[in-house]
Amino acid sequence: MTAEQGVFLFISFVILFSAYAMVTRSNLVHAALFLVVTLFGVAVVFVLLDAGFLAVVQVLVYIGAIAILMIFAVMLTQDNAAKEQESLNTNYGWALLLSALFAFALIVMLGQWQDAGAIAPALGAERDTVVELGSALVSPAGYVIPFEVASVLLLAALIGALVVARPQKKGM
Amino acid sequence: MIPLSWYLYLSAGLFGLGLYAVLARKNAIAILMGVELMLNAVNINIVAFWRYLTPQNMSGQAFAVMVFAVAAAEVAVGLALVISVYRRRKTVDASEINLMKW
Amino acid sequence: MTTEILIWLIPLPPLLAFFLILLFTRRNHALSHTLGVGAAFLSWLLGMIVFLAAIGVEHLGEQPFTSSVGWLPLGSDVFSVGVLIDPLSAVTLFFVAWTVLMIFIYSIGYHNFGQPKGEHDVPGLPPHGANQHGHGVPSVEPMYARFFAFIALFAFGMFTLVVSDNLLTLFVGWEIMGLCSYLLIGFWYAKPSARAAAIKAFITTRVGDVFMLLGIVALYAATGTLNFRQILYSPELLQQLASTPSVIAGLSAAGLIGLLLFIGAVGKSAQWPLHVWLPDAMEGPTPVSAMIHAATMVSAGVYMVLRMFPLLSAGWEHGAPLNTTMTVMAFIGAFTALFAATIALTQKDIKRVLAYSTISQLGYMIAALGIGAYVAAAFHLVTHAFFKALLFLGSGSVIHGMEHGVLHTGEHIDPQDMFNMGGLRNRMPITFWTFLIGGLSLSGFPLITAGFWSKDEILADAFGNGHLLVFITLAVAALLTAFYTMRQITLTFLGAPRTQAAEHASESVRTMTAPLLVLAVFAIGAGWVGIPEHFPGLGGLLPGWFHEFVGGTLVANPEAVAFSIEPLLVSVGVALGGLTLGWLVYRKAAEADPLRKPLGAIYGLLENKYYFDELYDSLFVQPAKRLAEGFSYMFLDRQVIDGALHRVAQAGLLLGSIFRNYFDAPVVNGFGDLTGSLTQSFGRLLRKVQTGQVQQYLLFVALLAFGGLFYYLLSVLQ
Amino acid sequence: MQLITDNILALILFSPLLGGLIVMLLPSENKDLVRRAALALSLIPFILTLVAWFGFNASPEVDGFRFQQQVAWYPAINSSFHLGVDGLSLSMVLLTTLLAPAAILASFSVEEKIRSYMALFLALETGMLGVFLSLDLLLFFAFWELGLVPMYFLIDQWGSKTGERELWSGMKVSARRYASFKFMVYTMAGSLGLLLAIQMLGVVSGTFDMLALFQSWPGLTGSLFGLSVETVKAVAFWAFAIAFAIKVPVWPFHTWLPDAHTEAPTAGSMILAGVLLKLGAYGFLRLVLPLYPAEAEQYAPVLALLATAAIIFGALSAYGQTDFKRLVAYSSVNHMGFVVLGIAAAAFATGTESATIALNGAVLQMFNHGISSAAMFFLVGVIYERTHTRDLGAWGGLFPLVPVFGGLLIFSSMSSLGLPGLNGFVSEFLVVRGAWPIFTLFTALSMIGLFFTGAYILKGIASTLHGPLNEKWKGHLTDISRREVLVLAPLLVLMLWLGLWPAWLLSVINQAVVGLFG
Amino acid sequence: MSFFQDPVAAISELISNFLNGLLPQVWADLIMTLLGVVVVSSFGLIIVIFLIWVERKIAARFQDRLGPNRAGPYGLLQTFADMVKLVTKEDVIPEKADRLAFNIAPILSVVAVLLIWAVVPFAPGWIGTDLNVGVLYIAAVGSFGILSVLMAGWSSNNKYALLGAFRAVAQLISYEVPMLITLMVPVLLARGMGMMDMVEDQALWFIVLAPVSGIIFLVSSIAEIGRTPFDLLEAESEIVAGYHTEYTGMKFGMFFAAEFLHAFTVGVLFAIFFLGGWRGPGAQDFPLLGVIYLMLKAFFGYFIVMWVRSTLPRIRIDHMLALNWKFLTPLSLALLILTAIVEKVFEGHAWRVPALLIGNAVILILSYFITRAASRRATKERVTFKKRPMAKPA
Repeated sequence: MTAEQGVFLFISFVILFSAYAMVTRSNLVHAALFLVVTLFGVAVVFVLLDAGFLAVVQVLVYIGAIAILMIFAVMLTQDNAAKEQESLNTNYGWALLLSALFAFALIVMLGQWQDAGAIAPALGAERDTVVELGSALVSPAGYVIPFEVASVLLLAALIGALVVARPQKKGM
Repeated sequence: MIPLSWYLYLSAGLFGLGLYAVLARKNAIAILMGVELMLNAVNINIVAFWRYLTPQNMSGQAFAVMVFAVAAAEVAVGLALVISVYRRRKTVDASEINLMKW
Repeated sequence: MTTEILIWLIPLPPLLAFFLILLFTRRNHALSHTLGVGAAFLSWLLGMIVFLAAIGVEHLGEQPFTSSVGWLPLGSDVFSVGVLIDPLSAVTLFFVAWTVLMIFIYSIGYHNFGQPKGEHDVPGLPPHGANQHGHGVPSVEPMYARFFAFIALFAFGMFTLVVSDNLLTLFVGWEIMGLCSYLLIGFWYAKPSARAAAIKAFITTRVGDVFMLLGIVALYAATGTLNFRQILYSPELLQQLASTPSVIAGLSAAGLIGLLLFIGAVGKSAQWPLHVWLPDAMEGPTPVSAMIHAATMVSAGVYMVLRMFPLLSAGWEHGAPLNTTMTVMAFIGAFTALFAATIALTQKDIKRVLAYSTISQLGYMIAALGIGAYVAAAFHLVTHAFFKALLFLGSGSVIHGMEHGVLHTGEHIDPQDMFNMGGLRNRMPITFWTFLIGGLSLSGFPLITAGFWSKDEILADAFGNGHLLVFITLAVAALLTAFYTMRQITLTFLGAPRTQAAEHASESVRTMTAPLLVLAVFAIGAGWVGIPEHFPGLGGLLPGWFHEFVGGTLVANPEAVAFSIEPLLVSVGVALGGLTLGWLVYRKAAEADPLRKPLGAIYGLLENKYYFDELYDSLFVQPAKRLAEGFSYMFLDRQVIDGALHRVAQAGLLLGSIFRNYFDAPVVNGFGDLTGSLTQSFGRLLRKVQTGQVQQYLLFVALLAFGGLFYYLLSVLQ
Repeated sequence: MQLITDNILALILFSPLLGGLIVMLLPSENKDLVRRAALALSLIPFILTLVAWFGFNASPEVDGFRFQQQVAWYPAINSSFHLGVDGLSLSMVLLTTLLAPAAILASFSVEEKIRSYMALFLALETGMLGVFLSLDLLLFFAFWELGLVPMYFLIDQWGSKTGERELWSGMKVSARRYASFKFMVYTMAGSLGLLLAIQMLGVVSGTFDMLALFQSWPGLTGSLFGLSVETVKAVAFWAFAIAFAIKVPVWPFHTWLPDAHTEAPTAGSMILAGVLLKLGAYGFLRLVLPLYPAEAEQYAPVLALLATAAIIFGALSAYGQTDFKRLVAYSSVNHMGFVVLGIAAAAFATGTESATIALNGAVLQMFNHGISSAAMFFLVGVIYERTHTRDLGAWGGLFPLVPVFGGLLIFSSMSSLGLPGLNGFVSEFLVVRGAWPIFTLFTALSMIGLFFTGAYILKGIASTLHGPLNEKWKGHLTDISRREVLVLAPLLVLMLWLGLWPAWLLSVINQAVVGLFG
Repeated sequence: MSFFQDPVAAISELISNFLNGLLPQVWADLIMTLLGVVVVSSFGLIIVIFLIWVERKIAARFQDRLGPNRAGPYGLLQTFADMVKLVTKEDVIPEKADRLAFNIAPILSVVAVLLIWAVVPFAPGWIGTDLNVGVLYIAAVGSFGILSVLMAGWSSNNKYALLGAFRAVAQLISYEVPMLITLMVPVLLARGMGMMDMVEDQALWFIVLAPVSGIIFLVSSIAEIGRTPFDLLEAESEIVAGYHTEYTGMKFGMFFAAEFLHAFTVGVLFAIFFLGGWRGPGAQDFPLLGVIYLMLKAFFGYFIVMWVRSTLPRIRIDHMLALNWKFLTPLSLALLILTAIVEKVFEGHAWRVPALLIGNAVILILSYFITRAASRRATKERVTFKKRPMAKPA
């Protein structure tokens, strides 16, 4: 049990716990806050996976933008912050069953898988993954097309969001 | 050293939780949160596989970045929808929004 | 080398003037004519310098001034153009420079510079005259500046043609002059007659030009060069050309080329049968007529023939029977000389008479060349240029004076009709004396006038080389020439005024008379340089200098024909005879032409120029029009070709409609509709699944996914 | 810097298209903005072309194509995006990029749907440039077709509003619809054969790359598809030849031209006459001669005959017109006839000096005709805009009203008449010189055409400017405007310049001619 | 290396040797890290105490006052007095408040700022951790600040607080956009996101290469910290005190400290990104000098912030947003594009610097004209109010 493993176990516990809390809490703002915690945990996981860039981006995008938006939306769509309400729909039983089975099945599958216990190969110390990632994203040999597509997607989403959410005027 | 499977277990759990949220929660925003969870689970998987199996090329991270983009877009549009729905119907309860049926 | 540079520079000033006037000084009369005359003067100066340098050189024929630059890179080699001054071009340059300068100066006065603007003057019509304190005075030309621009361009063309060392640039100048003649003849473009005349001139000359182009091309193809020196001064090349047969049977390559080129000259120099444009060209202002007829354009044709003479006469040596080309030339030349002279007898218009005389004089030259009298032709070219220019300018001055009278008295008569004149000698003495000199020179008044010497030499050549037919024809022509010249002088200047206008005609301004004087000097003196050295008495003065000089142009300097008395007598006789006859006939002429009665029907024929215009109109113009509109466009394009296309289109449409109605509609669409309806009914059944609950749908999806997963799992577990 | 000079051709090729897109993005109500933008954008390819021009090494020793660029485009069938220029194409490119801005400036007077007009125009430019630049048959064809579409719309949408054309049995269509349709379908029909032939070539030799084909195809022997190669080649040759002949157009295929030119908007006619016709001739030079030397030689007399017919009948029909624009249109038939004559002559006697001269002449004639006919069409457009008629009878004596216009008209008429000292003469002279020893009879006959050229030109001038003034125009006629002069200025300068000093252009052309056919 | 040359390194070396002596590797490293964290963060916090005094003094001077001058020499101890007051105050929590969020928020706000300091390069070798994505990191942790604001505003269950939070979030999120984009410019110029390379590449200060970006960065970060003229999140006249209306005592103190620290941090970042960080004569050999240079430059930036604050009035919220979305963002985008292109085209070219400068100038001028045109149109469209009747003397 190395320090790393300890950190991992701790973090994954945090993640799972807060995720659980997020799912179960009926107070949406709390749920959102727990979501933030989860996301942060995931960022830490990324760090453990030597993906510092991703970790930072995770924080930037998810916490900095998505989570905030969520909370915002919650605040906008809820008349009273503290209102308690029935948070689950009718067929939550099925949902529970399904998702539980699903997770279980996945886990079993992983159990079946031989080299699931693989150990991470050493990442060359001199490698600067950020630079590599950058060049990979914009080199024609790499992922420039998906990259551009993603950017277009974002643009579309931006405009779409504007159009959808703007207050309806006459003649629109 | 952490074996790969741990990460996968973690993401499996996360995914399950997300799935549950998506399926069971009433509130549309909560559903979106669930989706975010699932996406994160996926991302963990992707990055883990990258780190453990193909660290030499950056495909894993590139994919993760794409997932970020998708997530951001999804949330933006999703929330916009939620807001506009709320404007018209004064509710964000997914089970009450059922006009599109026979 | 410096001389060469000067030669390059000669044509440029007029071109510069052309652009400057058109672009900048259109509005300003004084500036415009200053530019124009200044340019002409510059060219004149350069020309004179070059000329003096040229006559200073021993054997200029062997080593002329030339220089050239590469112009068109073609394949591996480069086609180069350049300038060349050899004796021929030197003398041509001399008279061109002088006449051009004179004409430029003359134009200032002719277009009434400094006179008031006419009330009713519009651009495109000759000025109607202005009204100044009471009675009318000439008014300034509305397009004054433009006129100078055009003649400047004209001068550019002529100079280019003269100094160019190859056929191509010669052709360039040639065509530019063609354009200018078009523009200038049509200078008063609002007059339909002028417009018609301009087009006639351009088209008619173009007939010649097209052939000439072919000739040039053929020559280029045959020799690989167009440079005069390279072609004309390599006898073996000419020999080879003369010996190789051409595409046309019985004609050597040289012959073919020569003929083609000659046709060009025929067009330009208004030889029969392409002479019709020249008389009509009188529609232009008089300086233009002078420019076109005397100095430059028509001479250009002869000049070109002179240039190409070695080629034209390829395979012919002195004394031998003429080759095809030369025969043709001799015939056409002689015929034209006579033919035109006869027409000239009956013309009323003072300028038309001169026009026809020009044609006939050019005929002289062509004929002279036809019989191989190279130097004589060149000589006549020079002298003719001077006295004909003089005559035209003189007639212009006369007309001007008459117009003055017309404006003064307000009579409605044609100021160009000689029968409206008479007795002008006291009204406008300078004009009279100069015109007289010109006339005498034209009719070859013995010993003193230039015309006498040149004409005499031609006749002598014709006689000496035994071309009697030519000799006689030319002699008769000379007689007629003298006759109608005298007729003209008598009708115009002598006797008593026939009209009010004639009485009130006034001498022209100094800018017009000065050129007359200068030209008059040449009309006399130009002849003395060419007095044959064996001529009794006068022979010693300047022993055949012209002959020596110009003859040097050819490889083999042609020796002067031996002096004999018969042609001399003949020429003196015809000259004096014609003159006296003319005076006698027209001394007391009233309104009607005294010749009308005696000649009768012939008179009408001559008056109508043998009906050539009408003939050509019905023979070529109308058919061409019909061919163009009726056949080529309406029938060929519109009916045959387009018709065929439309048939195809129709067929396509038909086919299409068949498919539409008998296949698409029933079969394809029917099938489509069927599928549609089936799907619809099926959809009705299936739509119950739609609960509208998003998460329910998700549930289904998840169930399926899970099922799949589970199945896979089992398979793994086994 | 490096970046630009390396991809100069691609930049030249696509900058107009991009320009078109940009124009489409502009606000349509702000017409001036659109116009100015379009003009500015169309100047970019011109400047780039100048860069290429001055970077071009014109010495005939180093033959072959400069500035080549090759990118895998369609690897499955070995078709690559291959660009390159030699003197031949470069001069054409210069012509195109020079005329495009002029035409766009000329169409400033267009009012309706100006934005799409400009965009189409720029797209058209790319299409034409593509034909000149591409060194790959498939690419060539693609651009060949690309050029059609915008032109179709230009004629159909912005063409002359009045005028009808009777088809058959009293069925009438508006003239511009008729013209555009005829243009489109006619050219399409021609290019069908071309496409088939191209594919055949591609299939047989396994590549579409011209340079490769030039090497392999002519020497091909044996038998194809059970036929002897000669037969196949002959068929393919005619497929090519007819496609190009329609575009040039060679005589019996020419009737689309007067219609299209007459109905097209002014700028459209400028480009049509200026560049589009050159595509056909260019096709002959670039593809037919190198690919089918043997067939070309075999059938050259036919071609020459047709060319002569084009020259004569073109001139005659032009002389027969009462519609000024149509007159100019027919003059194109006449002039392009000389191009074809030169090409035929060269094809018949490849390698001889005459052939070289003829080709030089033909290409130069293409360029000259581009300039002068564009100028002529523009001038006709100018007078048409003012008087709303093209009928020669309706004018007369306009010179005093529009002196400047008159001067310019005479000038460019003279250039198109082939007056020595202006551009037209040099090329015609070279063509005739080259063709004379090869097709003496045809050359001689073509002189008839040359003669009538003079006739119809003078007819045009005389009935427009000269003669008694038609009073009804008094006061209704304004002289040519500054903008319009600006349109003409470069063309006129070129006319004079090429007439006095053609070497600068001819040397470049000569390089290609010697390199390809020397 | 000698002690005097680099005391800090020497000391840390000493300590680590000592720890390695009596602990296993892992723990030793852990403790060392913790020590580093403590040092850096406490450095920040201590600076704050000093800052508050400076700010009050300078603001006073701007307003022609003396400022604190009672407690201690020049009122240096004033801040400590305030601290004592804050600590001893009663800590009130509204009963309807959401305790969890309410309590976390202030801590988060301080943490958010302190996290930035983890990557601040004080001097050669002196840096908490030299992330290769330092710039991104800064942006990322910035978002925690927003989060804290949001939590604070929401959890105190007070409509003014909530409004304040909304405003704050709107402003902060929107101003993050131009800030990030302009941050990319130095990144481009330095060809790296690591803070150390950033500084080391600034042989020529980036403010020279990208002046406009520098200004934009400063402006948008002023908005980020919500100083005047962007202090709408705590506009007393409109919303009592914004998101921290309900806070008292040390919790308020934390927000307060966080704000000041953030302000100064902005100065530091500005110094690092555009003024060449610790660069200066002799800094390479004597890192201590570097720290001093950095601090001086940072103070310069901070001074500008104060200057602006005490000069300009508060702007209207729509103006605030318009300025961001309609002016700063497009401008910064343009600059980014320009820089990218120029860097590519003139790579290693003598013309690089002039080209950049010219480009900046051009873009600036263009933007000026465009905005002027836009404002013209705006003024055209503006409705003109009916003229009120004026009181006339009888």
